[in-house]
Order: sequence, then C-alpha cells, then structure tokens
Amino acid sequence: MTQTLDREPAADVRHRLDLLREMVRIRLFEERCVELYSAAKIRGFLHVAIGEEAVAVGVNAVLDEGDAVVSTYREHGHAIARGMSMDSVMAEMYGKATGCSRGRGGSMHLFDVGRRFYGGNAIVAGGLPLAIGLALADKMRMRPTVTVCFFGDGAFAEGEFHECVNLAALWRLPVLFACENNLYAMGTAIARAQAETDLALRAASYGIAAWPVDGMDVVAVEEAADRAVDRIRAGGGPCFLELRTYRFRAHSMYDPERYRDKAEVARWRERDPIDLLTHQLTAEGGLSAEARDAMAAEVTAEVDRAVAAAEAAPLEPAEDLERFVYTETEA
Amino acid sequence: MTQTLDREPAADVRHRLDLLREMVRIRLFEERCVELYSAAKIRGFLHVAIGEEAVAVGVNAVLDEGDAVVSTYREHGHAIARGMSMDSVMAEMYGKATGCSRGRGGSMHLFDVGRRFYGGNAIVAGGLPLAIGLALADKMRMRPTVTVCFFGDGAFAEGEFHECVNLAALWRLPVLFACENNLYAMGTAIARAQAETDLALRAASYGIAAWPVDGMDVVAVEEAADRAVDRIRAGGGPCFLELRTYRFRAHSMYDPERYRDKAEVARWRERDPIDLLTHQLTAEGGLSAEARDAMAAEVTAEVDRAVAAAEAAPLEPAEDLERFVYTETEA
Amino acid sequence: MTTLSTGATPVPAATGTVETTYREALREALREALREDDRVFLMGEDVGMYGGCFAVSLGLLEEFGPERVRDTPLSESGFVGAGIGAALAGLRPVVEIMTVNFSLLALDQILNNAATLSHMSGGQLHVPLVIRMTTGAGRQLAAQHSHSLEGWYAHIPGIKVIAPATVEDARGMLWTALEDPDPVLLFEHGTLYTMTGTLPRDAGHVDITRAAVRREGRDVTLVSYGGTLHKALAAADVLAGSGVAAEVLDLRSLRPLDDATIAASVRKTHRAVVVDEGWRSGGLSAEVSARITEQCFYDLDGPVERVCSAEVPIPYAQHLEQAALPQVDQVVAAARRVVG
Amino acid sequence: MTTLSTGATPVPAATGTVETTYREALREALREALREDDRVFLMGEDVGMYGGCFAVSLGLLEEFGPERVRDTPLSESGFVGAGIGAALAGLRPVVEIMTVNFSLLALDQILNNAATLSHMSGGQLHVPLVIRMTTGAGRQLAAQHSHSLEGWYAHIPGIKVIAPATVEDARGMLWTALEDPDPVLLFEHGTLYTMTGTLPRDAGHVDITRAAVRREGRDVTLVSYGGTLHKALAAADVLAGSGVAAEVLDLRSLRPLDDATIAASVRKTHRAVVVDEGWRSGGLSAEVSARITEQCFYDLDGPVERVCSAEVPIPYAQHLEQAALPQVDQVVAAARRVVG
Ligand SMILES: Cc1ncc(C[n+]2csc(CCOP(=O)(O)OP(=O)(O)O)c2C)c(N)n1
Ligand SMILES: Cc1ncc(C[n+]2csc(CCOP(=O)(O)OP(=O)(O)O)c2C)c(N)n1
Ligand SMILES: [Mg+2]
Ligand SMILES: [Mg+2]
Repeated sequence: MTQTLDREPAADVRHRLDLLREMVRIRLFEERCVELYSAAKIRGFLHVAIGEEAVAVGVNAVLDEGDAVVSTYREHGHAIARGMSMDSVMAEMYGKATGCSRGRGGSMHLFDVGRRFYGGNAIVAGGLPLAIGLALADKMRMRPTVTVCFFGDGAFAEGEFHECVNLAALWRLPVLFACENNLYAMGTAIARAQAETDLALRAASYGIAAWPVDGMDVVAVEEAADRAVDRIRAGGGPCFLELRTYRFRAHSMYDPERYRDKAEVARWRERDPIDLLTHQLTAEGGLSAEARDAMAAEVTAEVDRAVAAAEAAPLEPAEDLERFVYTETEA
Repeated sequence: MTQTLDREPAADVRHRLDLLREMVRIRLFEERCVELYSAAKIRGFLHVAIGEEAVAVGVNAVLDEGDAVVSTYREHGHAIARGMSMDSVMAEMYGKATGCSRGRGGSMHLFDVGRRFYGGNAIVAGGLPLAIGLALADKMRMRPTVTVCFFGDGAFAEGEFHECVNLAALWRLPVLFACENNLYAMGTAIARAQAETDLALRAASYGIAAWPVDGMDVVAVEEAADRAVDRIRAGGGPCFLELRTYRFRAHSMYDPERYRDKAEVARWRERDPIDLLTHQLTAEGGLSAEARDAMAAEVTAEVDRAVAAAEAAPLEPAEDLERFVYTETEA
Repeated sequence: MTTLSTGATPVPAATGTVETTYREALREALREALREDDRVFLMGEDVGMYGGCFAVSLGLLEEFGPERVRDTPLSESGFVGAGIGAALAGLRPVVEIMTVNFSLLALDQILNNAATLSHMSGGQLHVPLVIRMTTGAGRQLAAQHSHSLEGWYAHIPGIKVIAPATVEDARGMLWTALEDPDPVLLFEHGTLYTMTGTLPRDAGHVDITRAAVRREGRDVTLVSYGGTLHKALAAADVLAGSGVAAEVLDLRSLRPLDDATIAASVRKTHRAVVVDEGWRSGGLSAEVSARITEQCFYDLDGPVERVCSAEVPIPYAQHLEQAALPQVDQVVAAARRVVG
Repeated sequence: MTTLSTGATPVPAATGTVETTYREALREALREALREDDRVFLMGEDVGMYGGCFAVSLGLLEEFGPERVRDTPLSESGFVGAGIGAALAGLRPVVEIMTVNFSLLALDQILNNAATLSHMSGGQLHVPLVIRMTTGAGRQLAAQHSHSLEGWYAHIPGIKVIAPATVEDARGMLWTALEDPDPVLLFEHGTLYTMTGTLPRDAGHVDITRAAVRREGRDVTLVSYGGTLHKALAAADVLAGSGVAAEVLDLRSLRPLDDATIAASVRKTHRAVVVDEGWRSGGLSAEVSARITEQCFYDLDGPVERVCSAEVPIPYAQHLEQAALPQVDQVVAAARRVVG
C-alpha cells in the first residue's frame, strides 16, 4: 500500500474522505451526463473519464490557487476537481448562458479563468504548448506556480508533445506533465501506437524526472503529484507522471468498443478507484455504511440541483452570436 | 583508429582512395558553388556542407542501387555521392533546362528518380515522413531495400521527427536515420536547443539501435552505415546514426556567424575529413603527392566541365512555366 | 437526410439497384479499390480495429488485413507524409485524416511535399495519393471540430480537391481519384454519412471534372457542393413554391473549378447565389463569386450573393451553431434579393 | 527598392527626421516595445544569437538579454503555442516565425487556439499575442520558401492580419498590434527589408484599421498591399504616362478589410484591379474582388480584374520565378483593359 502524506491519523482519514467525495462527485456527475446524453439534453461529443477519477482528484489535491491547469476534451473531472461548480459545467453542457463558457464550448471546452483552468482542448496534444507558455510567463514573472497539463497516451505520439517536453526541459519550466495512460487512444491500444510503451522511461530521455504511478489509487496519485510539484516549485524543472489508469466506458458516446474485450474491462473495474478507497476506509473504520450512503445522497442532490439549474437556465441570445470573437473593450 | 571493412589490403587502399576522391569531388564542387554564388551565377539559398563530406560519402558507399535516399537543403554532397552527375546538379543551380529538376528546384531541390534520390527538402524535418512512406512501400512490396534519410540536429527538435522515428520503430521499417549532428541549427548551438544533447541516446529510447559515429572519419562512417544497413536488411528494423560532424562554413551565404568563434572552427578544421584520410593514406604509402595532385586536377576539370556545360545550357522556356504542376499524361 | 435525386443522371429504382447510404457507398468504393488494385491501401487513425471514426471502413480490416488497412498512431504529419512517400514508391495510398480539423497538423506535408514534388522535380516525381477527410459543422462539435477548410486546399496548385454530395458520387469519386496520377483530396461532409440513396448494383467511376446541374431552373443559379448542396436544393424547393425557378449546381470538384458549367448556368439565369459552409471572408465562395463576375459580368442582373457561415468560431449550443451556419431561409432570401 | 512617399500622411524630410530602412524600422519598433513594456518579449528561431534570420532583431539580445529575446529550438508548433499560453498569462509576446512557409507547422495552434479561445471561453480568455513572419517570393528561394499565405490567415475569425508596406508602417504597426487585446499576425514581405524611407524621429503608432490611399487617381483603383503595393505604384507611374490616373490603395489590414475606403475609391473610379502575390484561385484577391462587386456592382464599368501569381509552385530559376509572379506590365495591361 502506498503511504499517505504526512498527516495526523484523524486528519488523514478526513483528508481521504474528501478525496473520496471528490471522486464520487465526478463519478455521479458523469454518470448523469451519460443519461442526459441519451435523453438528448447534452449533444456534440461527450467523453467521460469514469474510472479515471483518481487522477483528476489526486493531482488537483496538491495544487494551489495560483497554479494553472490545462486539460483535454475528457476534462469534466479535471474541471470539477479544480473547484468549478457542477452548475456551471452542467449548464455548459446544456449549452446555456449560465454555462462556464456561455454555451459556446460544450463538454470539450470548459474554462474558468478565475481558477486558472485553461480548458478543455479538443485537439489531441493541442493544450500542451499553452501549458508551456503559461509556465514560461509565470516563471518570467517570478510567480511560484506550477502549470499542470493533462493529456493522454495518444497525445504521446503527436510531434507537438515532444516539442513541448523538450521546451519545458530545456528552459526548466515549472510544468507537470500529467499523462493519463489509459492504454487506448480511441480504439488504438498503446502497443499498436508506441514503439516503446514505457512512457515514463521515454519521457525521462529528455533529462527530466519521470515515473509511473498507479492511477487507480488516489492517494498514490496525490503523493506522486505532491512530490513532483514540490520538486518543480523548488526549481527542479518539469516532471512527468505516467498515471496508469483505465476508462471503464467507451471513448465517446459513439464508440461500440470493438477493440477490447469485456474481460479486460471487468478486470480493471476490480480496481475501481472509488471502490478501492471506499473499501480501505471502511476496513479502517473511517467510513460507515451510513456515511457512505449520506455522501452518495448529498452528491446526488448536488447533481440534481445542477441539472435543475441547467434546465431552468436561459439560452444565450442568438443575437449575441458574434460576441467574444474579439475582446470586448468598453467604448 | 577505426577498422576498415573486411577487404584485401590492396583493395582496401583502392577503396579508400575512392572514398577520398568522392569527398574531394564534393569539396571542390561546393567550393566552386560558393564562388559562383559570389559571382551571382547561383542564386536563392545556398547551403554547403564543406567539412561534412565524410557523412555523405560514407553512408552512400554502402547503399545499393535499389535503396532510396531522402535529404535536406544541404544536399549537394548527398546527391553527388549518390551518383548524380555534377553536370545535372550544377545546371540545376544555374536554373537551366538541363538541371536535374529543369531549373525549378535549385540548390535545395535536387532530384533523381532513377537513383531513387528523392530530394532536397527545404522544410526542416520535412523529408522524414517521405522516407517513412518509401520504406513502408518497399517493405509492403517485399523489396529488400533500405531508405536513408539525412537530417540535421536541428530537425531533432521538430515534432515531425519524433512522429517518424516512432512510426519506423513501431512498424519495423527499413529506415536508416542519418542524423548529421554538426552542433548547430543556423545560429543555435545544440545545447541551446536540446534538453538532452546525446541524440543517439534519445533515439534509442524508441527501442531502436542507435549510436554515435565520428562523422569526420569516412571509414568510420562507412563501417557504421554498413553495420546499420546490414541490420536493417536483415529485418532488424530502423537504425539511427548520430554522425558527429561540423560545417566549416557559414550556414548559408547570408550568415555572418556571430554565434561561434573562430577558434572553435579552427579546432574542427584540424579534423577535416579529407585531410585525415589523405594523411592516413599518405602515411601508409597508398597515396603519393603526384597522385594527390592528379586527383585534384581531374576533379577540378570535372567541375570546370560542369560549369562550362551549365553556362552553355539553355533556359527552360518561360512558356513551360505551368508544366509538371500536374503529371503530364500522353493525350 | 433523405434520398436525393441526382438530377443529371437519374437512377432507375428498379432491379439491379440497391438502397444504400453515403457511408456505405464510401465503404463500397474502398472495398472495390482494395480488391481491384493491390497497390491500394488504407491508412489512418482508427481505420482498422475501431472501424473508422465514422464507421466508413468498418469490416475492411477483417477483409484485407492490417497491412492494407493500417491503423496509425496520432501522428498526422507523419502518416500523411508517409502516404506521400508510399505514393512516390509506386503504391496508391488512401490516407484518412479523421477530420479536416486535424489536417492542419499535416498541412505542411500536403502543401510543401504532395503539391510541389512533381513540379519541383521537373516532372520526375508523381504522387498518386488520395487523402480523405470529414469536413463541416452541424453536429454541435464546437469550434475546434467544425471547420470547413476545403476552400484552403482548393487554393493549392498541384493538388485536386473533390467533394461528393451524393451517394452516387460517394460511390464513384474514389476510384476516379485513385486513377489520377496526382494527389487528390476528398472531403466528406459529416452530416451526409446517413443520407440514403439508390445506386445501380454496378455503380462505379464517375467523372470528377465537371460540375453537375442537380436541378434545372431559369431564374437564379445556386452554386454549392457537399453538405450545403442539400440546403441549396431545399431552398430551390421553397423558391419554386413562390414561382422562382432556381438552378442548383453541385461543384463536385473544388479544384479545378468547372468554369464552363458555372458560366453556362449564370448566362442563362443572370443571377447567382453561392452557398458555402466556410467562413465568408476568403472562403471558396469568394473565388466562385469572383470568377462568376469575371466571366459573366455583362450577363449579370445584379451582384453575386454569398450565403456562408458567420465569422465566428462555431459555437456548441445548437441555437448558436445554427445561427452561425448558412440556412435554407438565408439562401431563399438571397435568391429573392437577386431575382429582385 | 527606393523611398516611397506614403501619400496619405506625407513626412517632411526636414530636421527631426531620420533616414532608415524597413528592417531598421521594424527593429526600432521592437526595441521600443521591449523598452516601454516589460510584459513584451520576443521569441523565435534565431532571433537572439544569430540576430534574426533577416537581421531584424540584430542587437536586441545584447540589449535585453536572453529571457526577453529568446531563441527557440526548431519547434514551430511548440513555441507559437507557448506564445499563446504566455499571452493568456498576461504577457505580451511577440513570436517570430522565420517565414510564412514554416507557419503551417504552427497553424493548428493559431487557428484552433489563438483564434478560438476568447469566443470558446465565453469571453473569459484573451490572447494579446503578436506573430511576425516574412512572406512572399522574388528571391529565387523556390517552391517551399516562396509562399504568400497571408490570405489564408485573413480567413480566420478571431485574429487580425496586418501587412506593412512602407517604412512608416513597419515602424508603427507593431506597437498598435501590441495594444490589441487579440492575436495579430504581422506579415513582412521579404523583398522590402532593404527599402529605405524617411521617418520623423518620434515616429510611432499608426492606426491599423484603415486602408491608405497611396496615390490618388480617378480612372481606376489598384488595390494591393505589402510587397505588391510597389508594383501597383510602379504601374500607376506607367499608366500616368499614357494619361490614365490610377488610384493606388494599400490595404494595410487584411483582416478586417477596410470596406469603406475600398468602396469609396471604386465608386469614384468605377474600375478596379486587385494585385496580389498569392495564387489566384482562392487567394485574398478573390475576397477583395467579391466584396467590391457586392458593394459597388452598380458603380462598376466592368468586372474587377485580378493580377496574381500563376498557379504553380514558385520555381527557382529567375526567369521562371518572374514569369510566375505578378508583374508591373501585367498590372498596367489589366488596368488598360478595365479602363477600356
Ligand atoms: C490531432 C487530433 N487527432 C485526432 C483526434 C481525434 N481523437 C479524439 S480523442 C482521440 C484519442 C486520444 O487518445 P488519448 O490521448 O490516449 O486520450 P484518451 O481519449 O484516452 O483520454 C482521437 C484520436 C483529435 N481530437 N485530435
Ligand atoms: C520548419 C523549418 N523551420 C525553419 C527553417 C529555417 N532553417 C533552415 S535550415 C535551419 C537550421 C537547421 O539545422 P539542422 O537541422 O541542424 O541542419 P544544418 O543546417 O545544420 O545542416 C533553419 C532553422 C526551415 N527551413 N524549416
Ligand atoms: Mg488514452
Ligand atoms: Mg545542424
């Protein structure tokens, strides 16, 4: 078992309960999204990260307010773990004016400038250069921040990724490369896309600290992220974490999953990050059945409220279509 | 001293004299090009590889007729070592109809489809994907060929390079990556462009055979290329050679060379590949002063003839401007 | 999306015909090419195991194996360039880029290699390559996934650009493209895959050099292609209701453009509206408009109108997306304006 | 290339003025920006130690240090995207892409990030980024190094595109671009760097929203920008000799286009020729032509003409290259045709 961060036993249980709650929040939120997609309330592309919650929660747990996050099209979890409200995310997926992006972005383009959450990017590897720039600017301004960039194993094959790791390593930028290795890029298993599948090893060839992490164990993720972020803040240059995880669901709502078999999915489901932590806390006596049910009920209510709010929210006026193409300056 | 290939002593001397002659041909050809540029006979961009001849000659020496070569904008040496005539290359630089590309390509775009010399590419790293495709096609057609792709240390930073090494390694393609590490990309020293400057090590992280070679020693280059090509032909997948070399001249005709000092250039000039082999052969008694002079005279005459032919050659008619934009099919 | 009568060459819905979709027609074309010519292979992201991101290549991996239906990593520049190289070596690659949005990552290879090698080598090299990709908006995929950039590609000398708008063209254009010795880009509009149609069982090659008159009329010419063709046809229906006979042209080939067919129509109708899903400024519609004016100025009763996408990154919300895209009522209004 | 009288705002060649070149004017603009605003930094390949591939940034590294004059590896997508990220974080990056030819490698970042982030985030994000690059042909650099693709960029909503054609604009446009809260692309024509001109010692900002009338005339409007502006001006000289008074417009901003200034000129002259170094089909000239027709159809005496590059990859040999590029005599001939 991985060690927890240096905390009092009671505080440690409380902390892990928080981590659990965050994962449950993401899980129930995304499960609802899937239902809403079937009900045609959400449209476009929808990519859920069910099974990967430990990554979003573990990494975000160690970030400060001033840190920056850049994500992918599978980013509901990152957004929620970063503190964005379910209301603003759900309303965005409804395409409503109250959505975080005023309905213009949808599931793949969540933003929250106040939390330095820079999206939501639907081009694989497309967010990485932004992270380099954010980190460069913060470094030039001597801000003691870290920029985290989430991306998948698929992005590792894009040239852009390699340009970015090199830039970060060369300029010793405060970037945490958070690679969500869920073994597939759509239907392409990593071994059919990468000549060398040990991604941490590959990243280390840039002369940066890089190591693999059990991405189903939220505490392990948190610890690894903590270590990485400490190192980065101390001026040690970028780090790369290969977060070994798995998506339990299809790539998107259109994916018939011909490329993997049910047994493989079932095996990974046995390592469901929520179940793992739930069992652990239960076994330690830190989580009763009632507390678990109460948590689920509270989170369900939160999701319900987000849905109700999204349903009730107004649409952005169609006349405002052309707003924000360019910055609105007060006349 | 590096060992020579397995040859009879006399044959070995003859062979090394051939290598020397090839290097001298390239050197004198390019030195003439520089003069002709100053005389405004050659225009556009002109990049000479003076100092790097051992790479072009050593690698090409081990190739078969059916092998393919893809090069860069610094490719006169590759073209000549591949067997293209000075006449066709010089005429091309004059922009004449008798040029290998009928005057449309110039210095950066030499082609010879008969010799499977696929250019000449002015986009850094732009030729690499072509090499992947050539090798893929040959492999699919079960042709026992190797495709060599020359590129510089600068190209190593381009994402495209990484996509290509991964593809070649993943698909075990018969590609020889011939990286001409001359320590600079224009004015950018490799340490200011690469987080990890051990390029062979970096390439090896793709799970392919990769090693550094003394690029000033033509015999060493030939041996390394021979070993690599053998391995590739035996189905061992791609190889990567980091050919450590140096350009004695400026990047192009416009470069005032502010970024390196004369002492560094002088140190490298002491390892001039032509001088090294000349001294070696002379010391062994394989090359007399007369033979050396005769060689220089013969080559000079060859260059003179190429210049005279280019001078005399006709221009492509301006009315033919639009030819070859699309393939000409017999009507 | 329902059956489209293809106007120019009406297909008898009798025996010897088959009901099919745009998607299946594309697949049938691929299957035929793979079967008939062993130099042909298909390569791209998820074309194999996944069955193609829009299921176009479903089943082909099983039929032709992983060498000829080749899944690639996410390396657009790498594998598109590899397609060019394979074409240089004598194969006939069909490279699929999932969507035009990702083709930007391969644009250098297309513009600087595929389009130049023949000319730049003085005619020594040929690149018989077909690149297929999905284009267009209308499915709430938001700004980064809703581009219509075929107009950019149509700007490039050295390549050809085609866009099947009908099931028949989806079935027939690929083969013709593969017979071309030069690079051909084939754009499939994402909203058309489910469109149904009837084809002769032996449907095959189609000429890709001519635009098609999909509907005849004498009052105004509506010029379009791909996804928006169907909006132009719908507009023609509406216009017919109020006595305006619109002629509807399907460009089919975006490079080269079939000037003769366009000019012939405009000389007859004296008015033109170009309908295009690209952004208005600098889109393909600008070229069509400029050419019509150049060729038919003295035949025109008024300026050529353009109905295009609003100049915004395409938004996610349905009402905003639809507000951004060209609509039938806009085409109708533009046609009424020019008819005057 | 010699002094250009800038027409609209003539500069007195008196005390308080300075003789300079387009290159030096660009450098002075960069120097001023780096000095006046500590959020500004310059980043690109060889901008530092080498002094800039066209010597524009020569000496700036020494003056401002390697953090603010930052050499990058050959990673166009990476460092252009990094410029976008740095702009998001509140800096004012000036990113240099050596030439437009290499910008294709960064086009995804420009189109899908720089141009979309403000809109796609519902107005939360801003990208105050300037991207400079050299464009154009004319120096025998052959097909891969001779593109004129600014017309493509002018197609993209969310960015602005400017092109200084005069020493004054080279000096003044950068600052204005840096004050813009959105991404601005600045295109420098490769043949202009050595052009000389006279500037007031305190020359600075110029308005970038309006096209400029560089020469007044009543018979025909020649619309151009950047490198070809000088061919249009030379053509106007020739035309004047035969009694044709050409008005010459310098677009200056390619996106947005200054419709009002263009239309005002064409309403006066009733004829227009667009001169553009891009390939004809689908180039910026098509948009200008289409707009003129849309706005001035009933004022036009004949169709708008276009003088553009031939539709070939630009060849190396000088006579072929010149045959491919728009030439003064072609502009003169086109103007004569439209004047009739
Ligand atoms: C450049 C680019 N190419 C292709 C796509 C289509 N696409 C969307 S997601 C995806 C798979 C990405 O896999 P990975 O990076 O492993 O992330 P995951 O979906 O597994 O989270 C693909 C191919 C895209 N969005 N962008
Ligand atoms: C994509 C791209 N970016 C920039 C350039 C401009 N450029 C031409 S050569 C060169 C340096 C390349 O260095 P390297 O790969 O080491 O090759 P070398 O010139 O040393 O042989 C640069 C930056 C280019 N041609 N292509
Ligand atoms: Mg994945
Ligand atoms: Mg180099």
